[in-house]
Amino acid sequence: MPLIALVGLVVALTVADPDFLTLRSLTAVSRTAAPLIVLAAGATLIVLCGGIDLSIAALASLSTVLLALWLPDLGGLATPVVIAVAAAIGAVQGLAHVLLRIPSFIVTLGGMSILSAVALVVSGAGTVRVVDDSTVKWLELYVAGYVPMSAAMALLVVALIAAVVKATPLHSWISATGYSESAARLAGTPVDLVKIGAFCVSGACAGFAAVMLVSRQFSGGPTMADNLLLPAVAAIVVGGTAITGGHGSLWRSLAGALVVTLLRVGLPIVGVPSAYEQILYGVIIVVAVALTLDWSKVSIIK
Amino acid sequence: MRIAIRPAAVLMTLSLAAAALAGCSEEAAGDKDPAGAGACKPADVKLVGQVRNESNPYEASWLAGGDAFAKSVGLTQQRLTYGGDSTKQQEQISQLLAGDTKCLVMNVLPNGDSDTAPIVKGADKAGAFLVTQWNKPADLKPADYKTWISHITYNGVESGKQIGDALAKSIGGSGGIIALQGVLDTAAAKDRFAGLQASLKENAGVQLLDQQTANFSRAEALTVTKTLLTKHGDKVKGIWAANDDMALGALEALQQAGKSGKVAVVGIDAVPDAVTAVQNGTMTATVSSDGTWQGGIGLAIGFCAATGKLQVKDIAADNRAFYAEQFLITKDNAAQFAQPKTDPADFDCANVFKRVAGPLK
Amino acid sequence: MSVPAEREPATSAPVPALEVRGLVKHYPGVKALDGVDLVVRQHEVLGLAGENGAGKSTLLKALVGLVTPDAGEIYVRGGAVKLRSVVEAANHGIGMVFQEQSLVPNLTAAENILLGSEGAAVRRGVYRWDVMRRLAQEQLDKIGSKIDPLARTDTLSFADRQMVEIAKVLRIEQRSQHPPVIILDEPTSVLESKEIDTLFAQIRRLREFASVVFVSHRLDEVLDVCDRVTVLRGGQSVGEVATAGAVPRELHRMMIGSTGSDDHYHENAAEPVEAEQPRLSVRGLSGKSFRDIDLDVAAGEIVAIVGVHGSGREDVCRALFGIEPTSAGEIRMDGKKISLPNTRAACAAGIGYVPAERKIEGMVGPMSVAENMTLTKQKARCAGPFVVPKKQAGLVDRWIERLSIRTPTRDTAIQRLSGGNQQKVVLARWLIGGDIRLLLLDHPTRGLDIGARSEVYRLMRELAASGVATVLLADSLEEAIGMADRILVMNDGRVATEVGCPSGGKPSPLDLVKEMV
Amino acid sequence: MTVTTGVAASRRIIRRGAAFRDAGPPVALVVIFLIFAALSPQFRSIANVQNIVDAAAVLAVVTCGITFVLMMGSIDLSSAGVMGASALTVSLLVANNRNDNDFGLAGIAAAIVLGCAFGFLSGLALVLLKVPSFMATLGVSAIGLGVATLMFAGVQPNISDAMLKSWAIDRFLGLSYLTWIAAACILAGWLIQRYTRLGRYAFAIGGAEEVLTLSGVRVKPYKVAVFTVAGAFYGLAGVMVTSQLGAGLVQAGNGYDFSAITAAVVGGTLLTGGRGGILHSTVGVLLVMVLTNGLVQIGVSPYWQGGVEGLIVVAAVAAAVIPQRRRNQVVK
Repeated sequence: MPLIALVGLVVALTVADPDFLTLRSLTAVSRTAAPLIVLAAGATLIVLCGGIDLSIAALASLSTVLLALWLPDLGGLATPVVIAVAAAIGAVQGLAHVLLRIPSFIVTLGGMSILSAVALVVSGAGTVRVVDDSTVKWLELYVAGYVPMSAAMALLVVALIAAVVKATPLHSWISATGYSESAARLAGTPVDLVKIGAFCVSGACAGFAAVMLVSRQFSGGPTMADNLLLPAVAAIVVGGTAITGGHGSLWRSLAGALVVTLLRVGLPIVGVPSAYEQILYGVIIVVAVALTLDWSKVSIIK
Repeated sequence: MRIAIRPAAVLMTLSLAAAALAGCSEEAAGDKDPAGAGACKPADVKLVGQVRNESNPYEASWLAGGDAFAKSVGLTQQRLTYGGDSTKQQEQISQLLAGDTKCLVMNVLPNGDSDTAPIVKGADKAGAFLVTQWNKPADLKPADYKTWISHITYNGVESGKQIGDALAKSIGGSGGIIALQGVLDTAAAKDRFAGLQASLKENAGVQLLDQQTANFSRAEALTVTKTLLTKHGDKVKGIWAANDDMALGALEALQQAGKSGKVAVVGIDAVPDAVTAVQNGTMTATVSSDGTWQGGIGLAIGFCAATGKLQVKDIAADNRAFYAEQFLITKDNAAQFAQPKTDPADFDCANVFKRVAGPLK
Repeated sequence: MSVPAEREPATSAPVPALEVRGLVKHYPGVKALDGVDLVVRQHEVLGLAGENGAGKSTLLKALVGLVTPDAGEIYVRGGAVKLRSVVEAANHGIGMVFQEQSLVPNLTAAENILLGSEGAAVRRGVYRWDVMRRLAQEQLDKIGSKIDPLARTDTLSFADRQMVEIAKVLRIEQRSQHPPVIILDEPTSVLESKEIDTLFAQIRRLREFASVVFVSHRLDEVLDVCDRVTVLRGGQSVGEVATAGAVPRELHRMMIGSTGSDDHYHENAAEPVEAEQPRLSVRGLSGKSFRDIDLDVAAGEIVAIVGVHGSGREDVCRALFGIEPTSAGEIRMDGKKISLPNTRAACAAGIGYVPAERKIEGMVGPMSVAENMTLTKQKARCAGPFVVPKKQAGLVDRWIERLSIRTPTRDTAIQRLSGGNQQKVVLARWLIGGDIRLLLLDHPTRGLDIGARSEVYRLMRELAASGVATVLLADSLEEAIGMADRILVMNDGRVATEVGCPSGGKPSPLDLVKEMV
Repeated sequence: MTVTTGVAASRRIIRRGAAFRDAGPPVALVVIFLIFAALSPQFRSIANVQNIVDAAAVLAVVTCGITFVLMMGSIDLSSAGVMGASALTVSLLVANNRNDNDFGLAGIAAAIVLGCAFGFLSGLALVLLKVPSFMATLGVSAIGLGVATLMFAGVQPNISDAMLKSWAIDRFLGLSYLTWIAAACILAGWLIQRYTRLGRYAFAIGGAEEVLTLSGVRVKPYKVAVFTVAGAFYGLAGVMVTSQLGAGLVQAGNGYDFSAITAAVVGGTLLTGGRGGILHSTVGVLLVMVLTNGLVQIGVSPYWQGGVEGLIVVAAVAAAVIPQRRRNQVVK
């Protein structure tokens, strides 16, 4: 279903502006969508577990700052180190959620403020420029001349996580946790570990999205990714993953992220005025969710 | 069927494909040759103005100025707004540059310093004519690029100092003031605050009691000012705000605290409401920055370059990155600025650099 | 009283309160109702018996408008009616107390009683709490309950909540001028025996001004409280029994279509236990609601713990699975001291737990039979860290066959199975690993019909025979006595006494009850 | 908690647990207030307490609205957009510098009605299209912002309506009119929650929606109604912001969506629904405002303020949760 929404949107944009459907233009969309895809992919795991992660965008912002700060000293090593640090921060939030028994909404809401503050302090409230971007530049390359490397990497991340989840007991564990945490726990499922793991992967994804952003912007900034939070959550839900947990998949979020990107970028480019752009965005996103949600799997809509 | 094969297959195909595709390139294939300077017919030029949003007076007047210029040359301006969202700005620019860029002219307000570099590099690669305003890192220079014609800004240090001095004068050279900072992560906010600090050095009697950010926002300024007024009470003689929106918020806070008229307020930008306030004496001073002109001039410079009336290589180095003229507006001269006047002649290709106040330092 | 000419009166008595003729309902692949007939006379308590899948719940749902039948007629006091919603059914005077309690936990008892039919208690959308309290009190008085109408429902005991349900369902009198028909679906399945007695007293009282349809899987109860019993089998009514003088076995035979074995609890399969060292040995275990619990269970032994509501037996059971925290005491498995900080540790020690709340805690409804079955013992379907679909399919199919679980496929969502089959999947979850040493069964037969119960009992015997130690929190004293080798009686958080319970030397329920209260 | 036995005792535990749960946030409020009061003499001044209460007015009204939605177990992110639209509406309908309108109270009423309409829209999307409220309200928020931008049309509407302006300036018993309006909203909200079918059903929907259906209650109209009522509160909040700022801003509602949810949750209203209420949320609002104000007063660097706030919010919730955490309790 999210695919139908995606195709429908492309067709509509093409009708509005025939120039929109060009190879270059679609390539640009996929490149643009890459950080959002990665961000949404990580957070999807948490949503599948029945939680939510509001800190991904702030964590990505912080990661851009850290990467920009560390690139001169660590060079190529900076990328994996930043991803690892982001994963660790995610895991700390997961631990707080699991051990202190605070709802994930609150933990990550607090995390969002704290990480933003840390980013501001670490960066001195300013942009950190990357002078030598040779070690992150590879993300700006094009595979086979057409596919942007960042889009290919985003696809790889989604495929990798989805494959690992599907091929291991993780799928059962995550779904069980999302559908019915108490039943999962009584079945001896490592619910706490699964949740912490989901937060950890979500953190790592935020870190990787940050690497993509830095390679695109040649700098890191304490608020750089902040505005990607709601689009990322929208991408997950538009993809048809139930926000109550259990039902959904990373592939759906991939399609959802593309839909959201088309809305964010496509509408103004085909010439929709700013005020109507927002109205259309609101209407389309609601309709897209209505189309993609599998009602048979979700009994009560809250 | 719940099979683990499918994603695995995708993964394998993907890695195989990656292996098969021997080389990676820096460019998407099917790239066109960059536009030669000035080969465009006026009717083929595509004018784009990009600002944060249409919902504040300053940027709305910017877009209106752009529309007016476009109309004067028989074109329309494509308005883009990114809602103060850096990533969205980049996304729009890269989408725009993925279209037809041959005669593209962009007049862009980068969200922050860091956003300028990717816009410039993208435009340079695609051969689109670009004028940026307000934000750019110091070491990124238009002179190093072919189609980045110019960067226009106002001298924030100077305006911060000018209003600081005006404030000091109006409170009689001594007393406590509070400062409302802008979005901490922008050059404008930092420069303007640096200007205040310079002013404080010269006016030893003036004491900075407190400084807080209100993120250039009228609503936040209202709350922060209320709190600071309570904290420092009658010690507060003046309020320095990094823009007029915050100054107007501070005015409301003063009114609500019953201190209307007892505390001097200064701001920057000369938005109409602030000019009116200066005119009727509730505000002490503001500094002009002319949104209507900025919206028009960026497109005008680009249009002249695209149509060949202006050769980029001929533009004086000082005009590739410059401070625009600005004026301190006080009660004495406020009437002059009450109706922003933009002279169509300013946009003639011969006059586009008329308002240069000096090269960027 | 006149009788409609086209209809033959079912008896010589007045028009029946409710009559069902030839009701048919198809679900994809299943014929849930295949021409059911049913007569509920005025002022009688009619029992409805039948195995799971006999069509009981579909019939009941049709009677309260939750299911629209494909064919057949429903007559209320002689007139044919179409019931399309709960409200319409209520307007005809038919109301139901649902199997899962249908109260809103965070509202007061009064609000729950009047929910959906507030009447004078709400004037133009505004609550009048005094009126509400009075109206609710009237309802509670009818059934002689002493509950405070303004108490929050989630602070009431289970039995009290059941009373609130009945008081609530009696509100339908307000909607119809005639005596109501009250349907009670498995009202006793989670009540303790004392509470059941109170409930039965209420049911007999109801008969004064209403007709009652009583559904229970406990045949002795059905015979105790009902005037007449209609037996369903395969979506059809297969017989009607007057309860006076009837015995459970007779009903049972009608339900399953042949004479059931006398050996309901498979006592023949019980083997004498001989072990030098107990499999599970608990000493001085204390927690929030229990103290100084000593408990030994040998391999192959079934030990039942009995006690009233609040005796702490559930918490002991949960403590042994690492759910409920303990403050003192030690637990040994096969002589080795273990600690149980969480359920993972318990699973690793070879302990399995079947919770009482199957639908909430026992299974993950939307997930497939296969996934539910392999949820705990992941190793059984994996090679290294990876799930091997073939291995899983083989394993799951083997256990589906072995426990004769009736499911369309192994990928069917477990929530679409009947209760008995769901419970078998939950049990299988602990067995597929082959490393189970101790099973904790918390009301394993709650809500199951005789056939399914019998299969669960047989399974328990088989497991015991294979050397699994079992702790059983039984649904009824009879079940405890029937199944256990030994019974621990708990009272007020402590072990009151321990009673041997060998095959052939069973204690009487009375002996146990004495110690329980 | 001590060892207890027996049925009656276990029932007492539940009640005591409930009481403890409800006591947490007020206790936290008092403790945080005392800490700041000890640290900063300005903080404990009467003027500052007035300031805190005045500053809480708008957030309190928004939180009133959102509380009803949260009680149902839904979520509402539409406040930002609805407030923007309502702010523009009211500023264009009362006396202002853009047109000759001077509808006074009628203009204010119109803005509130517009808020209702947006709430109604959210409710319809939830009920008819079955879109989860998170997304439905996010969409409606975008629509509201778009409508506001349309009305803005490039020129800031400044209000000159004396009555509306006086709301923010004139005081009664030391507090601004806006604060009294907020107090009235809290009272109204509490009455709705306690004494109307709408409020009680909203509570019940959060507790056990399916039971209401089984009892023959048609839930959907009530859901829509709850969102509509919430929309009315947002509409009023937009008017109040306009009164404070003296102008209609598209960004009038910026940040109120998450602040209001934070406040409600800190006050003890559960995101899963069925618990908490207006009074809980009011405590939460005060808690958030005391924090924001106190941090400025004790001179915490603006960089760190957000972080410290986040930390304290997490700590406050943790402190409220820890005493009753059970091993098998589900936390989402």
